Amino acid sequence: MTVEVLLWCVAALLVTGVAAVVLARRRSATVLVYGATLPASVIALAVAGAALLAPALLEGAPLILPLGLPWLGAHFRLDALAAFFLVVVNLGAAAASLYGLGYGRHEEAPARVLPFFPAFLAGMNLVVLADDAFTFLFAWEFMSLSSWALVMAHHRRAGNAAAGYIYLLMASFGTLALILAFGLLSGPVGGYAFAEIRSAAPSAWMSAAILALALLGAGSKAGIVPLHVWLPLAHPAAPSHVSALMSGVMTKVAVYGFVRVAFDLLGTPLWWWGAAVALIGGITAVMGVLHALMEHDLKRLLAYHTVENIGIIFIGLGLALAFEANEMPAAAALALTAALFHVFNHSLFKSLLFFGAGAVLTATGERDMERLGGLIHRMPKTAFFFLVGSAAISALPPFNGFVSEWLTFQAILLSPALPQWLLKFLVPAVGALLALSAALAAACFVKAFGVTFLGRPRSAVARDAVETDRFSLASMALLATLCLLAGILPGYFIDALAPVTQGLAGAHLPEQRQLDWLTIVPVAQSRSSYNGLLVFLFIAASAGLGAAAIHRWASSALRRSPAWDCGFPDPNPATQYTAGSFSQPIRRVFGTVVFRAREEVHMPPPGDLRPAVLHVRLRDVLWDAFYAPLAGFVDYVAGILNQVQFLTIRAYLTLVFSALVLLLVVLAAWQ
Amino acid sequence: MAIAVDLGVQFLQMMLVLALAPLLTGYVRRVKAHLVRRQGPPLLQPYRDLLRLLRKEVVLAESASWLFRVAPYLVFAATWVAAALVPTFATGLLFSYAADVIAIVALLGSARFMLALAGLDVGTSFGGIGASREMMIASLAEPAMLMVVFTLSLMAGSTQLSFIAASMQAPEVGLRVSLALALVALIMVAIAENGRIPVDNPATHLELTMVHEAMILEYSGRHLAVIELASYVKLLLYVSVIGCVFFPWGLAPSGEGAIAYLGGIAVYLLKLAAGGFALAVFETAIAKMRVFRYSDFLGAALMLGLLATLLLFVSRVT
Amino acid sequence: MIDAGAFAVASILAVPVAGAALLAALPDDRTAAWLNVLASLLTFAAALVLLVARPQPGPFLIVDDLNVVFILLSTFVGLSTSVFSRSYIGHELETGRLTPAYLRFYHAMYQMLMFGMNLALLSNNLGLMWVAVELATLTTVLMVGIYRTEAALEAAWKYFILGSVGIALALFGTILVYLAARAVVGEGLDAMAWSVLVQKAAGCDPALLNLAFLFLLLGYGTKVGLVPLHAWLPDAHAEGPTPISAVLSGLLLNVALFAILRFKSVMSANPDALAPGPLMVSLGLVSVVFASFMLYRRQDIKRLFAYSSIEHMGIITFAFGMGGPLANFAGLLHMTLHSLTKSAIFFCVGHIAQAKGTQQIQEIRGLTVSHPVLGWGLVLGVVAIAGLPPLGLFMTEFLIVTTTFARQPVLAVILGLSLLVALGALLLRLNGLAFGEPQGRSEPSRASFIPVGAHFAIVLAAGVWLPPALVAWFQYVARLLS
Amino acid sequence: MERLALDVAHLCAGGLVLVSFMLLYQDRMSGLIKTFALHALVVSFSVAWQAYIQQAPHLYITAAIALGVKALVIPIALHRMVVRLGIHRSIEPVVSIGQTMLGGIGLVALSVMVMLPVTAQAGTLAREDLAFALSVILLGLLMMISRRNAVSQVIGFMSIENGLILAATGAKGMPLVVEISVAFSILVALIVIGVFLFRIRERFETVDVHLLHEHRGERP
Repeated sequence: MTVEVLLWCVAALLVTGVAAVVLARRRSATVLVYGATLPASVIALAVAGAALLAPALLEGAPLILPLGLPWLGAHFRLDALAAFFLVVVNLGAAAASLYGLGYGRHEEAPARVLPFFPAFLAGMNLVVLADDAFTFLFAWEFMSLSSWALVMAHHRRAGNAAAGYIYLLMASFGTLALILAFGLLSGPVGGYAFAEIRSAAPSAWMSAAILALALLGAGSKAGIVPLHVWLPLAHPAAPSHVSALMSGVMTKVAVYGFVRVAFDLLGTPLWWWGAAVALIGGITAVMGVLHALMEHDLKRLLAYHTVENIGIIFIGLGLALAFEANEMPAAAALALTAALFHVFNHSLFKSLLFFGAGAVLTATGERDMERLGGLIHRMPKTAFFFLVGSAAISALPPFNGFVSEWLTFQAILLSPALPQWLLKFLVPAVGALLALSAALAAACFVKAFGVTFLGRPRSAVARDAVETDRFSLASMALLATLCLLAGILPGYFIDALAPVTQGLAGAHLPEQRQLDWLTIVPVAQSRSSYNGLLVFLFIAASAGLGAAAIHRWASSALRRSPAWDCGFPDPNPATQYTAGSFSQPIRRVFGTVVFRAREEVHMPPPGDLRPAVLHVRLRDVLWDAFYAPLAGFVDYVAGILNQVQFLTIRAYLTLVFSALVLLLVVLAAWQ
Repeated sequence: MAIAVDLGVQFLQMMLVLALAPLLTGYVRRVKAHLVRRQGPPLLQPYRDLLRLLRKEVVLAESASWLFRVAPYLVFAATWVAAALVPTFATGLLFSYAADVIAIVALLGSARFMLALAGLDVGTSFGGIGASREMMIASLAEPAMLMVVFTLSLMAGSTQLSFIAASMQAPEVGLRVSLALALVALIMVAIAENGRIPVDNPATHLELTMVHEAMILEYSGRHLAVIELASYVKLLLYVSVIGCVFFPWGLAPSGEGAIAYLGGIAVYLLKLAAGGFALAVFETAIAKMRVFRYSDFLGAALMLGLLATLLLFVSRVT
Repeated sequence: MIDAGAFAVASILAVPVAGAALLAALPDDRTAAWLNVLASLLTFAAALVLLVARPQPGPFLIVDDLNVVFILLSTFVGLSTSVFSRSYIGHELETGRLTPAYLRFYHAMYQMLMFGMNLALLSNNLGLMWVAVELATLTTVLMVGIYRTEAALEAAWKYFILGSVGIALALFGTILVYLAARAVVGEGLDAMAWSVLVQKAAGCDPALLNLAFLFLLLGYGTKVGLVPLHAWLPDAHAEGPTPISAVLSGLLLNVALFAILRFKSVMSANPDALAPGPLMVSLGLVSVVFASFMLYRRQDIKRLFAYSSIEHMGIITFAFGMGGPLANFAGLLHMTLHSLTKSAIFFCVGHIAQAKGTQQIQEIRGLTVSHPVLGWGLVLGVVAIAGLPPLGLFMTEFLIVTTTFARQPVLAVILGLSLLVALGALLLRLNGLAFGEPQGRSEPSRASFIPVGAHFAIVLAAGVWLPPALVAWFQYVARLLS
Repeated sequence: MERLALDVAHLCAGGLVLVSFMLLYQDRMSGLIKTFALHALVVSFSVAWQAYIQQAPHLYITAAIALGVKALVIPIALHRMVVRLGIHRSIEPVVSIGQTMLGGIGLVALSVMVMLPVTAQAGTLAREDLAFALSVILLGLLMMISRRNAVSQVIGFMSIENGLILAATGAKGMPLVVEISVAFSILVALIVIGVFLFRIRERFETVDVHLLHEHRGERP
């Protein structure tokens, strides 16, 4: 029943996409399309949410449609895991559709966006619903393809075509890896249904290979280092609400793929998988945030932060694998809850932030922070919501980002119970990486918010910006509220995750709902507890009371005057700190290693009127290490082989002749 | 009834923290002055400063936004709440379950976040310098702090300061290499976070060297007062954390009557005095370092913290 | 009351011949184009009859489960190509690339080509099949050279020489088969009839069969365009008229591959003959790897897709070489869908080349802006040929790679990676062709989009849903082959 | 009688291989053409002989075609063209004649080796004749790739065809032999016409195929 409803929603989305092809030229197309996707995703969200809260609605047996592989059919099934990710997907989808109602009006090429947006949503829903290998991969690649089309929407802008190219290539690489993984899982006879795959028990080395392939496949879509290169190119290239979906939701679908394979289909893991995954996660987190710190393009900065958060999620997943391998279900449940809760949270605040970036983009036409500033005066609401998002993604209490990272830390602190020494030593190190990335993220968002919204406008467009439309604001408000709610009432969300972890790890966190004062206690009261509500009320109360008291009894006089600035203020906005100068200390500390950062100052001689220039050169070490050689190799081989195009007929005949003789010799030898 | 008492004790602690914070700062200043053979300001000078600032009008830069005016109160609130959650004279207070030590670190992070934003808000170069350097310091100090937290909570099997303190009192803890390392790391972090010498000089107004001062350069009047108070509270917080974790004696368990609490307060005052004196001595003994040496200093703290965590396992098996 | 099946077979062969004769005589090119369409339509209709009624296999002609698929396919593509060629040829006349005389010749040859291919598919006799394939080759040679440009003549000559050598090798293979069969079947026609051979293969002399397979593989493999016998293919595609490129890629390659399949089934019916699998797998894999790298340096848009045809023929040969019901099924399906897709792509490319007045990739930019339908058609085609969903080739490539990986991991990885390399090249070119600022001269093209639309519709439908009847049929054939 | 018949057939086959070697050995165009005429002559004789011993009269047609077209018409035509083009001296081998001959011997050995496992049941004279036919084909290919000159390539191809006809007629009772041989002769004729075509169009001074490659697509 529930599955049918969800599939009807998907069908509605697909129909909308097809209709959009016809309608696209009309003025009203934008409203029609987003007006259609909004209810569809809201219904899907409602159904999935209901199924998550009331497990009675989940269905054990898959629904089989006579599509896809003929003798197999397309299997669809809704279990707790799928329900949770459907909530994530459709929440993002609903928000994006709401945002699109307003944002879409500024779209310069609606005909290239409207048809693919619903298709993209449908693809993501199908990936999560699929219950056999073929349908899964079909939907997976369909999702990539439709998002590629959206990335190519503004194909005339420099670099977007290249971004789309790298994106689709990496996506297909991921799909290939997954195809191979499922090839191993389903065996030569082709038992593609997930039920059959579960029943089959692959050997140790085989399952290790499968996990590696799944990590490659899902990881390349989720953007784990070093497979992340496409992400900061492709996500910003798309229209902002699509960027929000790609960053906030599609990467989560990739995480779903990994979870599905590693926890559900693959049976009991080996402990060192956990070590590997967690370590990769930690490295990904730090690399992502460091890249983000060096970025001055607002949307690319956000995209790099997606890489960071994916790293955090994979840390949780790795821990869960390690705990599960050592038969510690409770701990595994904790780690898994942390990871999944972070999935949810990140989908919230990343969408929120991209919406904010989109609003800035429409208001100013600028993505380069160095040309923004002072927007808090012109777009106060957007600024406020963006601030909430920044605080949430920087894992600051009382917002939701902190709760999931706190849970991750709690899971890390359970590591001493692990028997393997490697894990004992590795996990705290990973914890250090996590802490480092959290702190750097805070720095990064001080920069992002401060340079974009605070200070004085650095360009005319920033000075004349106007507040964005009400649909965009509504959708941002929705997400901001959710960020706060998930931060101060985490108990309810954690309880909602219980059936998921129960299904995957065989255990779930203790019931949080009826604990007094809505405290969350992952393991035991004596071990750790956190109460977002109280913290929030404390801060609100003490800040409010303090302010009230001071205004009441002390002075409340206020006078506006020019900034003091140690006595020599300069009206020129260029004297402010820029994004580059803000991140300079951190670049000095980390950049020399990670980016081979080189700074050179061209100081003109005294009396020369030319301004002094500071050049900063950063290099993407990973690109130089992995991708450039690969491209070089392909080009080299192509060059070598290409000579065959220019031989004489006689030479071609020689080829034929030698092939014949060779085969004859083989035959003679074989007999 | 019991709730009421607990509430009362909790409230008492919060007020105590608030009341003692300026005193501690004043005490440190005075000791420092004495150490360099100066008269030094009277002990209660910080209170006077605060009151004077509170009475003055606020001079607000034209380019300042609403955030600039809200930030001080939020910074103060976050810091105060964090401080209220640290066991000072008694463990297991009512709200100590609301947040563990990780949350406390994060709350300080929130305060820093707001402060750095405020530094950028007016759009002056000095505010930028302050914010950027502060975040750079924090980006190393916070992980170091968390490593220390790891060490302690792995040892105590809990991230609740009350429980950590309690388990530290247990006899089997004894002296540990990792504890020593953690203590050193924590002290280094505390120095950095409170902007003390050698990382930052609270007394300086030489623009290019200041960090914390640069961020709050544009503040005046009540805003400045609130921010100053917040920084006093922060210093007090770190001293109390060190006190209650590494010198956990004399902490009154919850629900022990007034006498025990009074005893706890007395011991707590002693700890503060000792900590303040040590800080003053340290600050007079050492010179401030260049800005770009910070990373080495804090990196060392981070490594110490990590080392402490890892050594923990070694010392466990031995 | 005559047997409907026999009548259908007769008309499948007779209509093209009659059409050729008529078209050779008919001076007016407009009506000629229509007549061409009509003849193809009749052939297709006759082929449809075979679905319901089949004649008894005779010594020369046969209709069995295997070739019905291909007959339907080739007559259908022949029909749509003739529709396309109507709108294509008109433009060629205007620009004066073709004179009416040559045009008459072109139409006659077109029908002769259809005749040759249908005969090859229908023939039950090795010798007859050989003659038919040779006929088809000769006609295509003449049509490749029809523009009389130096490049076209050179391509035709190359095709001619290499093709003839291939034919010679195939003939020798045919003779060997006869010799092998004669011992068991006895002299006469039966010894060359597929239907008999398959049953009696077990008794044949394995050594002779091996040798024969070797020669047939190389001989017909030249027509299939397997590396290293492929040299004629890219130039023939690039220099000839686009409808012929479409037919070449869509049909002639299939016909040659069909011949190899026929003989593979004979081979695998003999226990102690050498297994045909490894040979086909290695040839196919070499073709895939080679072609996917060759895609990178292409400057001529038609040559680009010609190389992609080599790649896909390699994939199909690989799949049949791997054998097994799944792989064979995938191979058959891939064959069908590839002909549809590739011919549709060539339809688009033909119109594009006419609209832009060039085949040079560098001179074509931003088609989705300047010619939305053609541009998006090309995008769809490349997406399909690259094996991305929701189009059908994704399913077949999925099946081939997964089934192979479970049996021969290394081969599957090589195959998958070279598919990726090919995808990279195709997308790289597509970026330039379809996106970015349009440039160069661009006149509105009076293209007929029916053929393109029809083909893509089928491929898309196949990607999502295959009719059970077709599936059962393919599965049955797949079991025949393994 | 039976014995003798086989021996004669065998002798023809062997002789054909010999003539193929002579073709390889030629270093002058005119000599080459003459030798090819001999090649065709031997083939037509062996076909006729097969027709006689198999009592297969239709084979006489094949023999006649071989004799008429390949032993007379084509050589004469080629000769005249060569003379007119004044290339009757040059043979333009790629590798030296000697090495070519060595390769040829290797090929003969190979074809014999390949044929060895064929059991005798395949037919009384199948094995040896097939070995010879195969060697003729391979030698023809070798000739095609070891000569630069179009005429000699054509001749190489035609010698391949002769080998095929030898094999086809050797296969007793093979149907469609005549049709096939006719079809093949058409092919050959077309090739020759093609060669003529290129000359008549006066695009190339000589019929050296090499020149064609100036016009290959995508010259970098």
